[in-house]
Amino acid sequence: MKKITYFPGCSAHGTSKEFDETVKMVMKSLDVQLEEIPDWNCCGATSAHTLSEPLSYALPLRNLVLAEKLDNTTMAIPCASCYQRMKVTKVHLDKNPDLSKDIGTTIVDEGTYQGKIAVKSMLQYCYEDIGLDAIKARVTKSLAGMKLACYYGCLLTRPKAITQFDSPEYPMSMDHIVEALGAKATEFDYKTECCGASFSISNTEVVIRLTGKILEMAKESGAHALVVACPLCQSNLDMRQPQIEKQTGEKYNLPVFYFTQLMALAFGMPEKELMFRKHIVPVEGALAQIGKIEPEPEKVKKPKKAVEAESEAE
Amino acid sequence: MSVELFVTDKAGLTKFYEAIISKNETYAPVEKFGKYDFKRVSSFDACNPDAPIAQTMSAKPLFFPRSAKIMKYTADHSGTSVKETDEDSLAGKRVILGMKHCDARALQVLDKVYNWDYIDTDYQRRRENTVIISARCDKAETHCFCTSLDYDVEHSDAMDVAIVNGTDGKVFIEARTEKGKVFLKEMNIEQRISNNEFQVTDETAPAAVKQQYEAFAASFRLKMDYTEVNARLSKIFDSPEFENVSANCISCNTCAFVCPTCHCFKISDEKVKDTGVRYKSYDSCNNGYFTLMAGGHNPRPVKYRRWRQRALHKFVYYKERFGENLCVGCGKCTNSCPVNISIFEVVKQVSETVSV
Amino acid sequence: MDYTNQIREIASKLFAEGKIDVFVGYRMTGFDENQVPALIRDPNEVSKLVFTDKSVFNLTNYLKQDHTRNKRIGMVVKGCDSRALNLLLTESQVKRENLHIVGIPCKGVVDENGNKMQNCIECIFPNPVVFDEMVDGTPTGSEAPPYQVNTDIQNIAAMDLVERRAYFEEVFESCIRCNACRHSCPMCYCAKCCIDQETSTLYHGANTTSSAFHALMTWSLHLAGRCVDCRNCEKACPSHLPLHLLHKWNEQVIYENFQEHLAGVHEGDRGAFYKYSMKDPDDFIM
Amino acid sequence: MARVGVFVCFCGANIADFVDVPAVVEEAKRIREVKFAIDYKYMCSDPGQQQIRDAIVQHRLTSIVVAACSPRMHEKTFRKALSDAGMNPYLLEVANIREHSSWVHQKDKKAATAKAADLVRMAVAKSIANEQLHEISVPVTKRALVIGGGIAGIQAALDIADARIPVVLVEKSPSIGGKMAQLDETFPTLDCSQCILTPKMVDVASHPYIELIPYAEVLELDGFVGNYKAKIKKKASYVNFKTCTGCGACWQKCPVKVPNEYNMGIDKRKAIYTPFPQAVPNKPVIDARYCTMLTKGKCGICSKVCEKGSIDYKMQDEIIEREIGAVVVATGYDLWDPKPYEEYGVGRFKDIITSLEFERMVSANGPTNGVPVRPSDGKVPKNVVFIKCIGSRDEAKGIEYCSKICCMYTTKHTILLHHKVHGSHSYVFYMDIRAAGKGYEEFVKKAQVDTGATYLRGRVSKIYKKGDKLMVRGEDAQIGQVVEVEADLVVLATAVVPNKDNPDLARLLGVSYDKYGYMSEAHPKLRPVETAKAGIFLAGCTQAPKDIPDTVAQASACAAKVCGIFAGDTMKKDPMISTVNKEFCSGCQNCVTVCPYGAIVTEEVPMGHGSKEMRTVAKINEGVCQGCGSCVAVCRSMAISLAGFTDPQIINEIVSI
Amino acid sequence: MEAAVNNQLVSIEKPEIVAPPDWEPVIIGILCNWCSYAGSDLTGTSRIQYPPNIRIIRVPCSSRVDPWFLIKSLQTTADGVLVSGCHPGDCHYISGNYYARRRFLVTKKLLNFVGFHENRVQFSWVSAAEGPKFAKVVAKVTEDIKKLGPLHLYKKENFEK
Repeated sequence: MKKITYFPGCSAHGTSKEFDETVKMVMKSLDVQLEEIPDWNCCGATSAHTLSEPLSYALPLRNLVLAEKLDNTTMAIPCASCYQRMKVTKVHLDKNPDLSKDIGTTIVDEGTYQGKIAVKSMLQYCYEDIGLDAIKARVTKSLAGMKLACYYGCLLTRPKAITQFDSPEYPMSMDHIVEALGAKATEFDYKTECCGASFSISNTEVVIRLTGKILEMAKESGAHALVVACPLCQSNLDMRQPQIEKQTGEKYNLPVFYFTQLMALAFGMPEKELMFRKHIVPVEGALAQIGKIEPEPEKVKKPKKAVEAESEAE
Repeated sequence: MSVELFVTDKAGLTKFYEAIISKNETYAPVEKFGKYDFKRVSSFDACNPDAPIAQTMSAKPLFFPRSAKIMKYTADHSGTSVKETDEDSLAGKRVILGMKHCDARALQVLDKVYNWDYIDTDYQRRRENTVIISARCDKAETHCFCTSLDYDVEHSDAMDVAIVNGTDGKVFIEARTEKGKVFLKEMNIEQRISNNEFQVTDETAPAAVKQQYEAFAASFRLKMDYTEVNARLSKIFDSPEFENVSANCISCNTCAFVCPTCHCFKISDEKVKDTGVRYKSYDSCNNGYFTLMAGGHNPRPVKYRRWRQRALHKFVYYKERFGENLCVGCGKCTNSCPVNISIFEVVKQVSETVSV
Repeated sequence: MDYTNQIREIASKLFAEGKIDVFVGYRMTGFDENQVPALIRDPNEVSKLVFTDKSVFNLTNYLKQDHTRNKRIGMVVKGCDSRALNLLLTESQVKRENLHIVGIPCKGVVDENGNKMQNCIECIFPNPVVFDEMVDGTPTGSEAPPYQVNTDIQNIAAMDLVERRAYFEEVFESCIRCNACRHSCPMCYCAKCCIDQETSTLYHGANTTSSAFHALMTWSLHLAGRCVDCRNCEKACPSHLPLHLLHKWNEQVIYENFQEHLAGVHEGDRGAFYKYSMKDPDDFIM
Repeated sequence: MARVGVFVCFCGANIADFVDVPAVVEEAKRIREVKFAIDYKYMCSDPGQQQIRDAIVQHRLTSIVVAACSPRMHEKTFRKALSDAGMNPYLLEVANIREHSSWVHQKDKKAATAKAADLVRMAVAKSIANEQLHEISVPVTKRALVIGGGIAGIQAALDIADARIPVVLVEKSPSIGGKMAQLDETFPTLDCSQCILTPKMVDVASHPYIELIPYAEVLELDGFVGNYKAKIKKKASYVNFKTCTGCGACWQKCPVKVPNEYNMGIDKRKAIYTPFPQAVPNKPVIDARYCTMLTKGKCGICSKVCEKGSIDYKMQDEIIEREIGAVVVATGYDLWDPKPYEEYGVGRFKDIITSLEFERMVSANGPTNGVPVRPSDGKVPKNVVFIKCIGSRDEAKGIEYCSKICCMYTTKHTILLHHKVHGSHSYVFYMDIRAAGKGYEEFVKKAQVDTGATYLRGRVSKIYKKGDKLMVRGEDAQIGQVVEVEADLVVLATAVVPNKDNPDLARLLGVSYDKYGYMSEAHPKLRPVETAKAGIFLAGCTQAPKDIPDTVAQASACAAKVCGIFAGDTMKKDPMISTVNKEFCSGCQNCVTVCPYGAIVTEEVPMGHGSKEMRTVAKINEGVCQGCGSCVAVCRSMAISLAGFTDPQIINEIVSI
Repeated sequence: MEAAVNNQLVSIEKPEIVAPPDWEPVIIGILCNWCSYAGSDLTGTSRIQYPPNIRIIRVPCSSRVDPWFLIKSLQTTADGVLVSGCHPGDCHYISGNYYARRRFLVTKKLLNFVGFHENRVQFSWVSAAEGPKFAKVVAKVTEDIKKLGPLHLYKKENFEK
């Protein structure tokens, strides 16, 4: 059994409880033990780095120091914001080792930062460390029939220099994962567009406009549902959906799943444990698509006339 | 020559040495990398006056340093000026412990050349201010042949105080020169006698000492009549044998650098920026560019000629000029030679090619 | 290890066949148990030749001497000696056609106390790497042990900076600048050593510690990647200085960093400073 | 006894503001060998030089130290001053107290002054060991090598050949012509590119002084200016050019189709092909990667249809050597691959193309007969969005520099679109319009009016697909709003990058190149066509992005430089080269191994004076030696010294601080 | 190891050597003409400031640098030496810096072995375009050498203080 360090972050205990729960279920079934950092603290998102740079490093630094004490090589973080703060701090410290001393003085001394732990988002961990094959092997109930628009948001793959994972503009890791689960990922150009994020409360208007566009493009791509890996994305897309529908007059009816929920589903775990009841947009319509497979349009075979060397040419 | 002779034992001798070291600027053989060299010592534990000849460097550098500053100078925009060198660190009153007879004798040989046409005052001052206490040889080592050479080991006054190991753990201490007598007095010899550390000797003592010397003389493997050798060598300048005996030589200089009597030197300047120092440093006739002249002429371009120079200088030219061989039979060169060339054998081999 | 008879036979044969002008081997000193190099020119003197574990001196040193230059030479070489020979051949100091090399499958030679020499214990080339004939027909098939780090080096490297500095200060202070090390080294064959060139800025006439430092450092750098660890220098040093430390250290640095270079192992392979690789370490450079 | 003159320059305020110049002069006067020291406002000015000339004569000076700017700046100037005063110019040393002191220690005048004094002391010490050196004459081979047969190479070759100097023109592809042959029309005059280029191509082929070697690469270049030796690999074409008439039967019948590079892969060519109809030489070659006869041993049709029997499947690469005196490098450019622009969907959306693809489409002899079409469905586009600065001026994704030609060719493209597709409309997203050049601004202005193209100042942030249209979203910075344009086709003005083979070629030639891969000129302003390696010159985009007029101008400049080298039978060479002291040389030949130019050979000398025995020593070929000093440092005997940088000179510097 | 004892700078290799109160290290910089010297000129033209302890010597190529230049420098005037050349692959003389690199490594290690801090001799690759880098390198070397204290490397007579 593998063991990794787990940093749930604050939302996992509240708005994204279902993410937290399903992560734990999925990991257990994939033979990965999650070891939660004892006495972890706030990652600093989203206000620390706009107010005090040292503080924005100090908060994640304490978590990193505590995480390293657990002696695992990897830390996986479900929340995209938490992940971003940890990774920013880690990259920054690895580049300027002296800084950890300076910052260290501003926090309670928990030890020194070694820089030996890898910081990954849960998505990255599933994609890189567990791997598609292992996921595919675990699937007992294929999601075939479901068309899903994978939405990554702004923090999971950007900026590239920090995340060092997947394409910053057109990532495909989550798409590959849902396809491993049997579903079809739609061609979705808005997968990294801004959802309005933390303006959700301070300037709802912005969120409604941006999120509305995302929903519109997802619908256009033919998706039955959206898949996300970030609590804030989920809440913006799901919670605001009725409000947006009211404003635009369009009916999207796109439930917003955490990718781990779908994994758990495909792994054959009982639906009621997946906390679908927490969703604002009802999931039943989307889940009903499972099993409805459209026949593939038959390929028209060209008669072979000349020797084609095209494939070699590229 | 008056002689004062005392007797003591090992413990008494050690105490005596300790007293000398504590009261005087003392030099004695100090071990480093398995080889003994004469160094300034501050405690008896640090040195070994009885170090074997084969593993001991000559004390010659204490009188003729390997590199001596002879001049300092400054040459700047205002002109050139010569400055005194630093104070001679070897010029003070001092004592040398554990010098072997041969090594001490070598200084007497060197005195001749240093007091010849040019008087080397530095050398003289060093000689005058030095008390030499020699450690006695009990047995000849492999390459020793001092008894074959023209000096009386038993009665030599090359050392100021001689230490002779007698039988039954007895150690004889003999002042051989006036300087030695004064030194012993300075070292409170009277009090040592009253302390029973030293005893005044009876009339049997000189005989006991003589017996020791006889046993020593009998222990020599190498023996040769050097008066005869001198005569033979003087006729042998063109002998082809030199080429044979020198064949093995790799011209490494070691023999000259360790020799207690070699005294060839070269002058070199080291100047940086405006100031310079002139050094007088050892040179060696084995060296391919020994006495190489400024115009490029090398009087001894090949090895056998250099070897011939070495042998003849030691046993012919010096003898002719100063009446003594420039060799004391210490065997240091043979011991140090990387290809085990023995000067004794070489001279023997060459001289045997002619008759007297 | 006693190859006396075989060597005498080979030397006689070579003289009889007219293949050589001089045979370089070992003979007894005549006055003790040690041996000296023997340059035999007269076939009747072949019986003087011996070879035992006291045949220590690296004879290739004689190839730079006047009376062997441009002569046809038969020579006895051990493993380490043959590496020096290889390098001398590569650096055009001797013509291969003038040489008849008699190889010794060496089992190690001893010091004056009869103990096997340290470099022989660590030797990884007991068999000559270049030879015309072996005294025992063919080289012994025993695999050479792998390269290992010299224990003396490890001890010195483990010291801290101040200790090391103090240790080597004693080395440089004890040096009497007689240059025996250089003259006994087969790889030092320059027409006139740079340190003795009065016209050169390297010239240090004085026998001071600073000159000793300068000379020994320059010397060891000139031998870096060329030293074959025969220890002629150390045996020649009248001050018994641990000269092998400098060479072994350089050898180790070069071995570890420059594609396991060891001097003179292959014919035509020059010293480490006369070639390079793109893979050479670059991390020590800013 | 040396008599050194020291001349300290104020360099206006450049030195004097941060270094106490009179104090430096006083320091210099304290040096024993310094017999004359003075300061002056501008030493490099004529009155300044006159002071040096006068002092040399008046004070019988034996060497000169000028403390001023970097020797890389004015060493030559001052050497000339020495020469003029009848002194050997190599007795000069320059103490660099501007770049190395006054400019870098501006906050500490005391330290800067002390350092300047030290630098002067070092230069004085070095100059004392300076020797009189004399320029070396080397014979030259009067033949030039031009690498690359684009417009730059063609122009350079023609200009040199017209001066009756033989030229070897090596072109990598089967035909000369380069990128210019792919263009439809050229800005700002809208001349037909083919019409102005092809006559020149034909001239090259028929010029008596030009040896055209197409389908070939330079493998090695040994030697030095005036005396290079080039190894050229003639790639196997499998067609005997001597007998081939260029009838075209072979490629018409060839059954293997592969993407056509000339048309940017939009259509297909055959495995045996001439790159384009006007190719020079107009002889086909077989592309060995695709020819089934060569890969699988099956087919052989071309051989059957060739009446002359010119097809030779067994042909091998051939390596030829040419002795040459000078080289012009004209390797041209490549276009930057816009793949990193993932937010545009490059690679996912077929209807995003590059400018050169667009150029080929609108070209009359192009794959679509001069009409632009959408690659996805073959429809003619109405709304076309042109996005400039793709890769250019983009530190994050591309390169930092401006590619210089994109503004102009995009303007040209809007005109071409306007001409070819009625009712079409161009949208141009731009950062700036850089139209510096004769007639350029006018061209842009006129095009904007004539085509009615919409110019939007701002970057495109995203392209996404909506139906079969591409939605281009960008900022219109002038109205400060995000705009979205519905496009049928998007054309990316991708950046100009150096030929990808440039670094390899530069290493092979021994010239330096910058971080992008452009070869470096010797001086950005004053020696823009020379490289640091004598006798090698740069033309066109090998050095930096350029348009056609600039390229042609630089090519002609190269030709002038080459002709300059060949003006006499011999050439003067810097005397700062190595020499061997035979007395000390032990003949180990390690120097021979390390010399990068093969400038060291061996010779036999007597063992000693009058000796019959011989020994081998090293000998420097002074024509070949470039003076790097590698041999000096590896010479354990210290038998080699490098004039100008001898051991005494360097050690004097070290010990005089 | 801290070189300062009682606020006095001492030699890191030989703690009994104490620096005078106003001690400033002397650093010799040996730069190749084509890259590093040009780079140092660029530092000047760009007016980038760096510590004034370095004294620059121009050589055609880093391969001209014989290891004993370094030894000689340290034995006479310098407390530290910086040698700088073209980046690998960029040598004006094709391969000079590759040979130099080997010698530098061995020299550095050898000096360290006989008891001198490895920072006494340092090496850098500075191209003609890397003016800022040159300033950084000099600043670093100066700082390093200052930490090491004065050098006592068997100085020749005239340089013994």
